[in-house]
Amino acid sequence: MRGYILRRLLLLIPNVFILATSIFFLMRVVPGDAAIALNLTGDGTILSWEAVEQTRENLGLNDPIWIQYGRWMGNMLKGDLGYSPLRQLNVSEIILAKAEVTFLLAFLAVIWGVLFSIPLGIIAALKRGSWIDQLIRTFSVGGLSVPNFWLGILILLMLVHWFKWSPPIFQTDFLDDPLNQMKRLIWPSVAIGISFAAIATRLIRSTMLEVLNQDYVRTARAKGLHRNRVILRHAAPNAILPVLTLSSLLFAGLLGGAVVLENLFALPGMGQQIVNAIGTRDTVLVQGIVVTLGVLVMLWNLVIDLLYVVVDPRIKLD
Amino acid sequence: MPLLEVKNLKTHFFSDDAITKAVDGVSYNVEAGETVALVGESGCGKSVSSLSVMQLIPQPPGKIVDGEIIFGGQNLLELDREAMRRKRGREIAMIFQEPMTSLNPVISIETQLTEAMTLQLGITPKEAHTRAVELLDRVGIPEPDVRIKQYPHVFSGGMRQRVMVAMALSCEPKLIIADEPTTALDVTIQAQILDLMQDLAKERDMALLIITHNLGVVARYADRINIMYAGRIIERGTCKDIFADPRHPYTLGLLESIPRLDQPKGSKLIPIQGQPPNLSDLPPGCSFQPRCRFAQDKCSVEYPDITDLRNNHSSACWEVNNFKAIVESGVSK
Amino acid sequence: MTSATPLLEVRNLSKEFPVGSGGFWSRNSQTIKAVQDVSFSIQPGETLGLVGESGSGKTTLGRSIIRLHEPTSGQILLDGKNVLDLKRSELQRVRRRMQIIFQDPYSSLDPRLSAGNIVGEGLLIHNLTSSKSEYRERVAELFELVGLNPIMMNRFPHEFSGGQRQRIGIARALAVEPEFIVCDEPVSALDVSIQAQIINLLEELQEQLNLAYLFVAHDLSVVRHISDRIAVMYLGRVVEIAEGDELYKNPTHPYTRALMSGIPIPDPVIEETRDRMVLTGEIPSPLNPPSGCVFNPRCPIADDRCPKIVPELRAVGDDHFAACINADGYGAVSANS
Amino acid sequence: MTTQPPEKISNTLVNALTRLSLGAGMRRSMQFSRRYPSGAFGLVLIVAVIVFVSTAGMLTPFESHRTIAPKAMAPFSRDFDGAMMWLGSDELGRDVFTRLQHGGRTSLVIGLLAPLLGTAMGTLLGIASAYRGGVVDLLVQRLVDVMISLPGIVLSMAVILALGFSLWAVIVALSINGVGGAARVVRSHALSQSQMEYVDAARALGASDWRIVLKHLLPNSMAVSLVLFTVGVGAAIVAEAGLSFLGLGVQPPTPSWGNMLTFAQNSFRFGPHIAIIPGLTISFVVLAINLLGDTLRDALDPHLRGRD
Repeated sequence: MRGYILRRLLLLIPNVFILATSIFFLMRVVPGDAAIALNLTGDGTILSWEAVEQTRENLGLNDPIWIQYGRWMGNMLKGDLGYSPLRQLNVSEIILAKAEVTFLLAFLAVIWGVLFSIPLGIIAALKRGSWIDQLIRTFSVGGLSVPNFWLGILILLMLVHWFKWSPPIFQTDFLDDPLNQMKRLIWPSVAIGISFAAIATRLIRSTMLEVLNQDYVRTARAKGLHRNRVILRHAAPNAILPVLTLSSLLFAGLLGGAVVLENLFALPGMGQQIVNAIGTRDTVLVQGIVVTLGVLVMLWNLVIDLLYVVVDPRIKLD
Repeated sequence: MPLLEVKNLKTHFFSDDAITKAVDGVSYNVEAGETVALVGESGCGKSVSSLSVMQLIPQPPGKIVDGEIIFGGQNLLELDREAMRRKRGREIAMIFQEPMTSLNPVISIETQLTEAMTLQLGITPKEAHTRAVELLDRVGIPEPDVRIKQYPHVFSGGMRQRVMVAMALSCEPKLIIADEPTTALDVTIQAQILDLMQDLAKERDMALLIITHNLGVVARYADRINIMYAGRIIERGTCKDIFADPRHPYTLGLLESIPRLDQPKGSKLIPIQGQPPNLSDLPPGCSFQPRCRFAQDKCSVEYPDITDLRNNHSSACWEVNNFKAIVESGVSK
Repeated sequence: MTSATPLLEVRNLSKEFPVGSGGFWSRNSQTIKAVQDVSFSIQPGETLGLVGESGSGKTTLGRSIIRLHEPTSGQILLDGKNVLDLKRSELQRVRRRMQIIFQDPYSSLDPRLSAGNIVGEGLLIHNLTSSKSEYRERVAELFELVGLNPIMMNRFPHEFSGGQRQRIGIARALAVEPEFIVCDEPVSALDVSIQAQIINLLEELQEQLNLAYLFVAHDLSVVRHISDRIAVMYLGRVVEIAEGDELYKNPTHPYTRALMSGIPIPDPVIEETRDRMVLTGEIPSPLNPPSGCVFNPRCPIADDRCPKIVPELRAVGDDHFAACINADGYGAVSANS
Repeated sequence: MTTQPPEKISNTLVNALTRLSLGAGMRRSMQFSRRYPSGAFGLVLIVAVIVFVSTAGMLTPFESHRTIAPKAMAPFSRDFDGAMMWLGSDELGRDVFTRLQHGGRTSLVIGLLAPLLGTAMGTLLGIASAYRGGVVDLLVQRLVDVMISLPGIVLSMAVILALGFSLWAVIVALSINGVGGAARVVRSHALSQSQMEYVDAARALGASDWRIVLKHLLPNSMAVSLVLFTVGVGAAIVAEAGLSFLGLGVQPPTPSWGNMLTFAQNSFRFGPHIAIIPGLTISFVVLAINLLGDTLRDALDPHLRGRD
């Protein structure tokens, strides 16, 4: 198992390398740079071109692009994602402080999705064709079609406008005060998780229908087992397994949802940072966040694969 | 009194556009301890008729619309769901065609083998475990105490079918229904499994109902045969009678159209022309009539009743009695 | 063997498949030795039956011969010329002479092409017709040749039954006028009553067009019915090869005997009196075949030499070869036991 | 006169009437809607939306970017000149109905072009990857791995940042979102297709690689690509809205459904209709497309057929 994990981690290296290289060169195309932004006066005019040029020289922006690339990649090997001159902070520090919220939002979205979809999907399959099935299917098509940020707006509207709810002030670490943190994250993560729940419900419903037609379910019935045991012990585990794969396919999308919803709910995560960074052309920070998000998704996929090894006896390492 | 008596069973499948009469008035019986075969091509309703006995057809779209299934003096169709559940596995067990998909991939062999015993026989898990190991040993699985802990995917097709046989035996049923039990297996493994099933049935005085399309298997293992075509039984009799003296053109056609190991190259096969009918759109009269070499006007008007000849040999053909003469005179369409 | 140059001769053909991902970091890369050192020949107009259970390599062998798989080593001689040495353009021409018919009547026809276009594809590829009307005429002829109504040319595969689809597959192969056809389990997916129709069709076509067949199947009864000679394969090797009647009457390799005895004959009177020989054990994985004679772990007459020696095919009768070191003494051993 | 049972007469009558009044095309669409009611519903909704956006400027006397009323007037209020504003005014006092029509044009153009580009690129990559194998496959696979490990919206943000904030930048950025997924799905589909015996048969007949790809693999992958495209349309409309909502998509004054929501987060200070109307519109359009996409998948994918 340990060898397998190590090998999988090694396999991440080329992917991270391609990702980092692509985003680095993409960001070189961006018109304007941090040196200009640093030398703006209050009304948005450039202080002086000499000063800009001086700043460029100081930041190493005048070096040949390969040198800049080499420097950034070299630093990344040390876990250093570069320096944001606009914020005067190390990108790694910024991200370390902000990654938790973004990850937690996406993670909670998966949790809500799983909690919703398993019972709904199974019930829909068992009651196929009934009004309950119709209702659940309507929910799942609808849930897929509603943009998560709009759902977030609606939730905010209802909570703040009609129920006079105010979000708790965010200032603690998750571990210090999980309850406060949860209160803050619960609604945005629900808004993100709805789409996952909708897709997972459909998936579970259709796999459950398929599984119910499988030979081994017939075998279980032929043994004279009780209906509940047939459904819960023989059919359901096989129908639920694919949700793991789904969570790894959709995790990137859920992180994307978190990025948007952070901006709506004013949560200090990577989403807020990247929108700010784009607004100020802080390309180093954009690079850092993009790479971090990619690595998060790749690690999540690894975790899911490992989980499969644990829950599905058919999957062996190698 | 026979152990199992199926009387005029009709199982139909309903869809928006059509009614598929998968089983349409089938009667047969199985005496205690004997081996009976239900023979036919794919789609003739033989599997549905056996699943109907167990009441395992998917409902809907399937429905048993008529008939009686009398097992040990009781009409199974009149039992409530709970009572029927208690019969399954305990008194009638079943073995299916696809050993690769008939076992649950995420549950250990041990659980799958013992769960019925603890439930149906009311024994403790520990006793069930001991019995399961004995059973695996009996069906020829090496190192049963080790392999019982494993999951189905590490077993080969033949080994899984042995596990299925062990599972079917576990509650000592009076009847085992085997639906194409060896079709998915290799020839040398087929022989192993069928011999094993036959030995075990003799040893424990169980009746065996084999559903198959393979006439060779029937000739080797069955005492009595029922031949099905398009949802009905068209001929039945003892194994020897059917092979030596077929009285239905379909039976004759089957025997003439299969290549035999003991016949040299060049021996002529006489195929049955056309193809099996669509069960939701049967031809008028006798279902076999459009493909029958000897069909007459009468055949496309009315379905012939199944008629007894002698020694429980019966056939559903208008010409049962002078069948031989017709075949010899070579009348053809 | 008999007569002049055979149409097709296979010499020491082997085919290995790598298993596993094959990417870097994947340890213990293994190979499946699907076909090992197989040799035989086929005369024009002759049928060689190739029989074996799953994992015997019979399908791989058939496909390697027409180069759907690239053989690992060995020679395939068509009219004495090694097909494996051919350049791409020359291979094209040879492709016309060797065709294949598949087992699965569903996946072997492109669902998006009409039956007529499926049958006519070979005509287009090899420019065998000069005009649109000649093309249609030729396709219609091929339809009639395999017993299909040319009216059905514009229908799509899903509108045909399994037997009819198999006829379309046969017509497709015949379109390029081959001399040799690999029949890869052509009837095993069909219903009992349809099988005979296709077998008879194949026999009629052979007579009419002087075709040579390599008839690959797992069902020895079918193979015996259609073949002049029969090769029996087990775990990638040919263990016995002989003329059909000879093989049936004097099976020499213990595996051949077991295979035959495993096949029930549809006649209860014969079945009652037949000698039975039921093998123990399972077919080993081709990933990890037994050493020496591949059959030795299941063989009732194996002795301590068998795990060490790989037996060669050698003559045991008239045009009858078997790969078993105990083949001669078989009668004596089985009489003792 | 011969007598006929009444239901038979009525059936004949109905049949004759159907034939006379509806014609063959109509009958086929009737069949379609009976078989796939939700797909038909989606189709009707989509047609309605297309009519809605193509009548922009015809139904209202307003211009999309001109302030004509006080801020955030409720639906059915009147502008300065007393003209009726069916859906009220927005946070800058512009007519919401007019903006919805004009914004729909932008959103639909993006919603169609982006997935068209993306699916086409993905399909080509996928087929090339599946059929060429080897190094091409390995490279494409790695690239796809990387693409799908990034949240689409973040990838789009980065691309837009690089290309500048124009309509075309948005389209290109959103098209890239679909490439990875499409390439992966088409690749696996084409792989399974190329293992089908009909491909072997073509090879045995001597068909060239090009012939196999063009005549067999591509036509058999089109159904998959079509389904991917429909799914992509919905996704692109939502993604455009998300980007615009963050101020990174279509830039004012060009209206889009997304940027109509930019200030919606503060709309509880103004009026909820500013947030609800464009969001509801997006949801309905995406719902319609999803329903149609589902139906297409059912109708085109034989594996899913009959499973609903």
